[in-house]
Amino acid sequence: MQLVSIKIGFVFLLVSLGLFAPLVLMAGKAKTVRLFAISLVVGSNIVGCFVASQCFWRESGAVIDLSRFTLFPFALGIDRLSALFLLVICTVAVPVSIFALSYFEKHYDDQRRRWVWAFFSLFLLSMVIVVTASTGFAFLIGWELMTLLSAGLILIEGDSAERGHNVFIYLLMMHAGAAAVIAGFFLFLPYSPGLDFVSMRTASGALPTGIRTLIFVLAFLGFGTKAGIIPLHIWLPRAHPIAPSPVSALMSGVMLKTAVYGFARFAFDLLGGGPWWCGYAVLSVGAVSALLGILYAIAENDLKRLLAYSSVENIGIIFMGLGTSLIFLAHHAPVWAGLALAGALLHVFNHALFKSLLFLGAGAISSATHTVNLEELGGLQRRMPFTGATLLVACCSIAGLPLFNGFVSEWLIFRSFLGGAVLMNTRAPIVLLLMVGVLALIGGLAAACFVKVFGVAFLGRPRSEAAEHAEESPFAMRTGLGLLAAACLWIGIAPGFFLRPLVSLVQVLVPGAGVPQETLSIARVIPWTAAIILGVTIIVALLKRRERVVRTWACGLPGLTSRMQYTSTVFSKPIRFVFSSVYKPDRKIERLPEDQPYFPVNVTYHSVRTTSYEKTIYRPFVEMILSWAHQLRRLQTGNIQVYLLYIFLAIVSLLAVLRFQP
Amino acid sequence: MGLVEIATGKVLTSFSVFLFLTVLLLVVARRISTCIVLFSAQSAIIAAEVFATGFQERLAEAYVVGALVLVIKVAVIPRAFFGLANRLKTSHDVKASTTPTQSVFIAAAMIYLSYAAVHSYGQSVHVPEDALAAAVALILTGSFLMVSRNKALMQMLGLLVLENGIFLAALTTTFGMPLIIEIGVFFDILIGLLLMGIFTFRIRDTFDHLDVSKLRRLRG
Amino acid sequence: MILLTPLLILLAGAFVVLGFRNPRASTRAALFVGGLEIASLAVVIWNVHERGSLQVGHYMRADGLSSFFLLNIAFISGLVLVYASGYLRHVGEGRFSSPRWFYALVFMFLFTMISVCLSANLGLLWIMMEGTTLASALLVGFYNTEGAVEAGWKYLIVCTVGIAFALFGTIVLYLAAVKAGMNPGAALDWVSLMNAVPRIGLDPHLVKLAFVFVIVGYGTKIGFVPMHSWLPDAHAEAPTPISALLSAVLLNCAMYSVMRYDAIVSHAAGPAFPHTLLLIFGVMSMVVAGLLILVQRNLKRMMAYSSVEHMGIIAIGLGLGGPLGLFGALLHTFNHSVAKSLLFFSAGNVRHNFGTLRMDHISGMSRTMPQTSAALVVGGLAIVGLPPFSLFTSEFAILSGAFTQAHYFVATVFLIILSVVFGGFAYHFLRLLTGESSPTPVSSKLIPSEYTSMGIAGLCLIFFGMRIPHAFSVLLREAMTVLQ
Amino acid sequence: MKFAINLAQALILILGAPLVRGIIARCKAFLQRRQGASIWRPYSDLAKLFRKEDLVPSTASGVFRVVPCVLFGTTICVATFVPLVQPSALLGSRGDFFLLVYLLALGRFFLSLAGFDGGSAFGGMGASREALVSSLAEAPFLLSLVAVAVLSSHADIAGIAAWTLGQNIFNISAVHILAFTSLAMVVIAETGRMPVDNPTTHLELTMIHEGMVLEYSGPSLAFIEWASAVKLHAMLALLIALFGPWGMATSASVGAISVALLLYSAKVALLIVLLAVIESGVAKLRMYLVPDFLGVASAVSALAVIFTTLVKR
Repeated sequence: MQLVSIKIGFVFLLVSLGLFAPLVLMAGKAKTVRLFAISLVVGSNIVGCFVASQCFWRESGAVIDLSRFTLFPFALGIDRLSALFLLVICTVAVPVSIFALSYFEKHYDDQRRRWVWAFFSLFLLSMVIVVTASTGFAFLIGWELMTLLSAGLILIEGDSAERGHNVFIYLLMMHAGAAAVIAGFFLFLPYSPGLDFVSMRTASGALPTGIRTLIFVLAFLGFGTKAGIIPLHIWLPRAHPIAPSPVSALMSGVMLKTAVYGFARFAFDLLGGGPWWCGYAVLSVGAVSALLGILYAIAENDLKRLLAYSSVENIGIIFMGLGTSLIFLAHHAPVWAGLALAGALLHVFNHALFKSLLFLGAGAISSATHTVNLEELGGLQRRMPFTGATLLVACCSIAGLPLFNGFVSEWLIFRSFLGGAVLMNTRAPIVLLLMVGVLALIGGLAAACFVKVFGVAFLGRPRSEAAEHAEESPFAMRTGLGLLAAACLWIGIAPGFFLRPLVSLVQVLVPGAGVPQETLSIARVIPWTAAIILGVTIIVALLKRRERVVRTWACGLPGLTSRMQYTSTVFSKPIRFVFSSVYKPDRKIERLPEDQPYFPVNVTYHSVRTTSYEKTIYRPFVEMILSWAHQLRRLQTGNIQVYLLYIFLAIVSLLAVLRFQP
Repeated sequence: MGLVEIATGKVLTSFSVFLFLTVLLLVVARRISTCIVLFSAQSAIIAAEVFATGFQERLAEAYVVGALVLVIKVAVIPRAFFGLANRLKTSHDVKASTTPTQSVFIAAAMIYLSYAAVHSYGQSVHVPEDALAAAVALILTGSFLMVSRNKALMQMLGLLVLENGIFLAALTTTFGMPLIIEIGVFFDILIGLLLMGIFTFRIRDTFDHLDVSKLRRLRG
Repeated sequence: MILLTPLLILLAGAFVVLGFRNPRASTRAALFVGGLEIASLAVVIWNVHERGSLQVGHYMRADGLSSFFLLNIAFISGLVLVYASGYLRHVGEGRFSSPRWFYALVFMFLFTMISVCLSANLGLLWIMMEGTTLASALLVGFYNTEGAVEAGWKYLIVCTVGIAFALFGTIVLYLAAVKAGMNPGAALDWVSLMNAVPRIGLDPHLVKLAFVFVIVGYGTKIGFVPMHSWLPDAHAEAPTPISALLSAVLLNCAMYSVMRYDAIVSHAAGPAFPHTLLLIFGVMSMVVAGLLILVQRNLKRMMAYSSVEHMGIIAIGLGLGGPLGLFGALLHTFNHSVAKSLLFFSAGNVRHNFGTLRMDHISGMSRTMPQTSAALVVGGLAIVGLPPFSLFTSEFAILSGAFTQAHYFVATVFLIILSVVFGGFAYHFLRLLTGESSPTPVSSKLIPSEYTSMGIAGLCLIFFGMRIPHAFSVLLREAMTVLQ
Repeated sequence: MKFAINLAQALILILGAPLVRGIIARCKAFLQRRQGASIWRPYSDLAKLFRKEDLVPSTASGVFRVVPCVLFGTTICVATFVPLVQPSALLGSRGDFFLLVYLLALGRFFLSLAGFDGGSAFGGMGASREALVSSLAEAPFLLSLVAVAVLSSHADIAGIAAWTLGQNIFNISAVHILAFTSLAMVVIAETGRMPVDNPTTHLELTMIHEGMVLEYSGPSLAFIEWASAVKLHAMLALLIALFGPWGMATSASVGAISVALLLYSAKVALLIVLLAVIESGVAKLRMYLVPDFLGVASAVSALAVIFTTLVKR
């Protein structure tokens, strides 16, 4: 009975996202029709939430097999892992679409709005397909569609030349990654009868080591490209900022997670752990991505680019967790492997929540002030208090502070690092224990980064006219933001509710992982901490009574202006100074007028990062390929006699081969 | 034994020598008209060979084929070529990109090559070796003419020589293919030449020269 | 007799169309003839499906494989005729270059191609292949511009020379057959060859020799690297409908003849040799064409090179053999022709509106010609093999074949080149679609003929990407049984 | 009983904090040949501030108002994690020291925001410097804790304290020394003492903590000051619990407790003197030398961790 209901709900989700909503949108021009379609999208996602939580909390999967209709086996199924990621998608999709309701109304004319909603719904569908696919064919279709539809959504926003170029880089990287993924799938073929996950899982035992390693590496590279690990991340800060905010929320919050899903599916479910060194590789790549990601993020002034880079950081943290889990797996310590995996997967969910919240917040800011450049914001907290409050929650969560969800997952990962101590007399403990320091550094930098974000954007004095006259965002937007913020707080304060099913998922993925006590201990202590802090805070707040509003103290001078505040650039200056080897900044200071340097009227300061992966890695590679192409081009001399010569040479050489062939 | 038998015998033993002669002359020839004459001579030799074979093997359709060769390749095509050359009013120089001496050496090399090639396959196919060699030599020469002569007309001629070679090969290895096919092939060649004629006019009209090595607008 | 009807209709049609001096009238006549044509082809296909194979005399024969290619011809020629009916509205009256001549030549062209698929005799096959060159040469040079004439001449000469080698190959095979003791009459009839091969062993050495000449000869027509030189010129300079016909039908017909020979040779001398050759040519074509796509400046030239690349893909499918490889190859011939004709149609509109095909002179199309850009996007996505379009499935099949047989090198090259090609197309198309719109086009709206043909092609692409209709897959199976 | 003691020691930690401050000030005064204020001075300061009214800058938003409360709350919560007279604490579980470190971070996060909310130049400056120091200080902080944790194979502060209690005071390993050094350096940075920050100056070139709280006054300022005092005290207590817990009460008997209490105050006094000496002895570092200071701390703590893995093997 329950199974049936789940199946029905799942079908409803697929059909309404894939068929009804787009058709209705394309069909009717009227506002009511559009609203109906949108409510269909929201409703189906709510249904999806129920389906996913059913399958996540109490193991009960649903399978939809369409192989009769398709050329190659195409089946969708929900097991616990899929359920988690389906939950991620639907949970984020609901508030995002509610937010988008008023965002798209505001930003697009009628026709474009219809298109954007249609693509939006299809984009959601493609992601659902990816995480529920149970055959390679289905997975790859969803995978490619996901890329294409997101690119389409970016291009609906506008079609300037440099936007086109960014989309090009996005698509190219994605396609290269997809090629790696495809190879990863197909390498199973000689050993498994088909590309459905069941037979792949059974075949994985028979794989020779070389192939096994190859598959693992390909999966890591392919999914890593999608996830945006450094140095495969170059598309990410280009593509995410230029998408419309709800879409970038989905891309950063959810789409990246599908890559994590793919990697988890391959590394843990299908392969059941890779060679001994793979864990270290994943861990170190993750650490590098996280550290560099957050450092680049701090240096950014464009809010959405900053958020994109912080996505790189969080993906790095997730991969650190996965890598740790793989290390423990390789050393046969399943309990700790389970803990690390739980941390990584929980961080997937948390990052989905607060990153989409942040991007939606950026959207709210941009629709209130028409800019996301931190240098032009400020003082928004008094003008849009609710948005500010939700964003404050998001900033605390992403900085990994206690009482917010980010902390719980980072704590689990910390804890699993500490667990490395059980692997004495291997090479693991030093690496893992020192990783505690690395993760701590990352956490500290993240905190600094988001102090900057919230402090500069929302506090102090407005730095521009637009920020001066900003107004609180409309109801729909506030609803979306509020829901996400509530979710962040909930997991942050009462993680136990979510941790239990997660633990049982981990037990599926990592055979022999008992219930790690740590997960329960954190679940026990966090609520108490919360109680104490909130209690004290409230008491104190009640104690403080009288207050008088005065001008900010200006050293006795006549009044401060917004120009005198610390800007985003200056805030990050000390950190940029300390880590200047990462940025290799190219600083420029111009004093105007030129002739009297000691009494400048106007001083401008530029500092640009000169380290660029495009220049150092990608450009030379592309140049090489293009130069080959040009060489070949020269062979196509317009001279017909040369062409004839080619034919004769082909004949002669083949004859020679034939003659001297054994 | 009658005179005819002797003649056929002579033809069958000696025609390949004549063919090699034509080949050598073709590659050194400076004027298009010479080449045309040589071509028709070559075709005549082949026709004779066809008749001889037909007589020897008592093949009725061989005579038909021979007649076709005689009519089309010895008479019609050369005449058409002369007509074309006059209508186009181009210089009679073949515009060779190799000097006569080089050409002779290359041709000699190719004759040797053809013998080598035939020798390798010859024993598997039980046919008069020099005949097959001559055929291959014709193919190679045709290719050489097409590659090294810049005049459109010469390319057509080279194509014909090449085709002659293929025809000869077919003839010597298997006594010609089924008649219909042979006829179809001839038909194709005629149409092809016709079209090439049309194109030479178009080239002349659009570029006012016939030097195909200068047709290099489309490249890359 | 059923077999002859399409041919007769075409011959008659050619002369009838020549009769109409008035462009509009000739167009209508042409459409009518085309309709009849397609109908008769459908009858043929149906009968083949019913009886397994049809034979007329010694020289005409149709079986599963030919009917599969006939279907291809029928579909594409229909699209092309519809598109051309609108496309030729600006062509004036000139010697050999007027609508009526256009249609007459197109019909002759179709005549030759159909008879390629219908001929039971390898000699006749050769004659008809040469005929395709002759019939299409004037069409390639249709515009009579410098480029057209040059392209036409190169097309004519290069293809004739190549085909000549194919003739030599045919003769060698004939020789081998005769030597093995078949009677000369049947020695070129490839059905009797196929049947005879197991009984009388052909000399494998000669057979291989024959295959070398044949694959180079017909490979010239297919556009295998390095014999592909004529292809970009011809495709770029010919009128758009002809480019579509060339790349969507002609190449397939040439591929068809190679398939026939491949089957025979595999029977006679084992599949190893011909399949290796096919793989080599396939990989070479893919690599060279894939790289050249990156540096093209002319839209249609780029598409021509992509045709070369796709022929390479099909060749790889054939070379891999096996159910998956063959299936993928055959399916890919069809999918590729649909996608490529759609692309060429949109290229034709681009040329109409901007008067040029230089991609660096065009930008911001998405705003000025939305429908055409939509078609370009669909065709482009399809041609680079992305879902949900049909080429994804066929390439998926070929790749699975490659991996199942553990041809890792081929598979790797395949994947890499697909990425390179994707990069090329994405780069060029995004440059075309985005950015400042270039000077206002003549007419941005599509006329009915255009959007019918393009719409049908696009829908077909998507539909075949979703699922393959039963009838079609039946035909496919029959074609495969012929080859195995 | 146990619970009561835990509660008691938390209260001691909180209420005794200003006294610690007073004593430090007094010692410094002594070392600088000044006759300083009474050691009870901080209490009277707090009382005075509580009686005043809050002055809130015009640009300030709600954040500015809630920050003192949150800061105080988190600091109190931190205090409940630290064992004082017996090896157990009010709150605490496996891996609680991660929680402790991040609770401090939480308070700091809000304080930095408050610095921005004033809308003056100083607040931002303080926040930015605080961001630098804290982000660099977290790594050595956790690493040194991890070192002792691994050494004692306990993952909670109380457990570590209990284990250390069981060891002989004379065979403490090199790990202890390294970890202690780095943790002490971190404590100095965390609590904004010399040579990282000068708590007594308001010179804009040097101030970090004071820059952020510049706009505060009245009760808010009182809570902030108190919170920072508690933080300092908790840090000292943490040092003691981890590295010198000997003398803690293992049984809940009155005698043991009182002994433990005395010993504890002695240890605190020792640390205070040490701190005072350092503060009067060294000059404040230049802003951009602070990273090096913390770099040294990180290196030392990393060494400690590496040694641990060797020792345990």
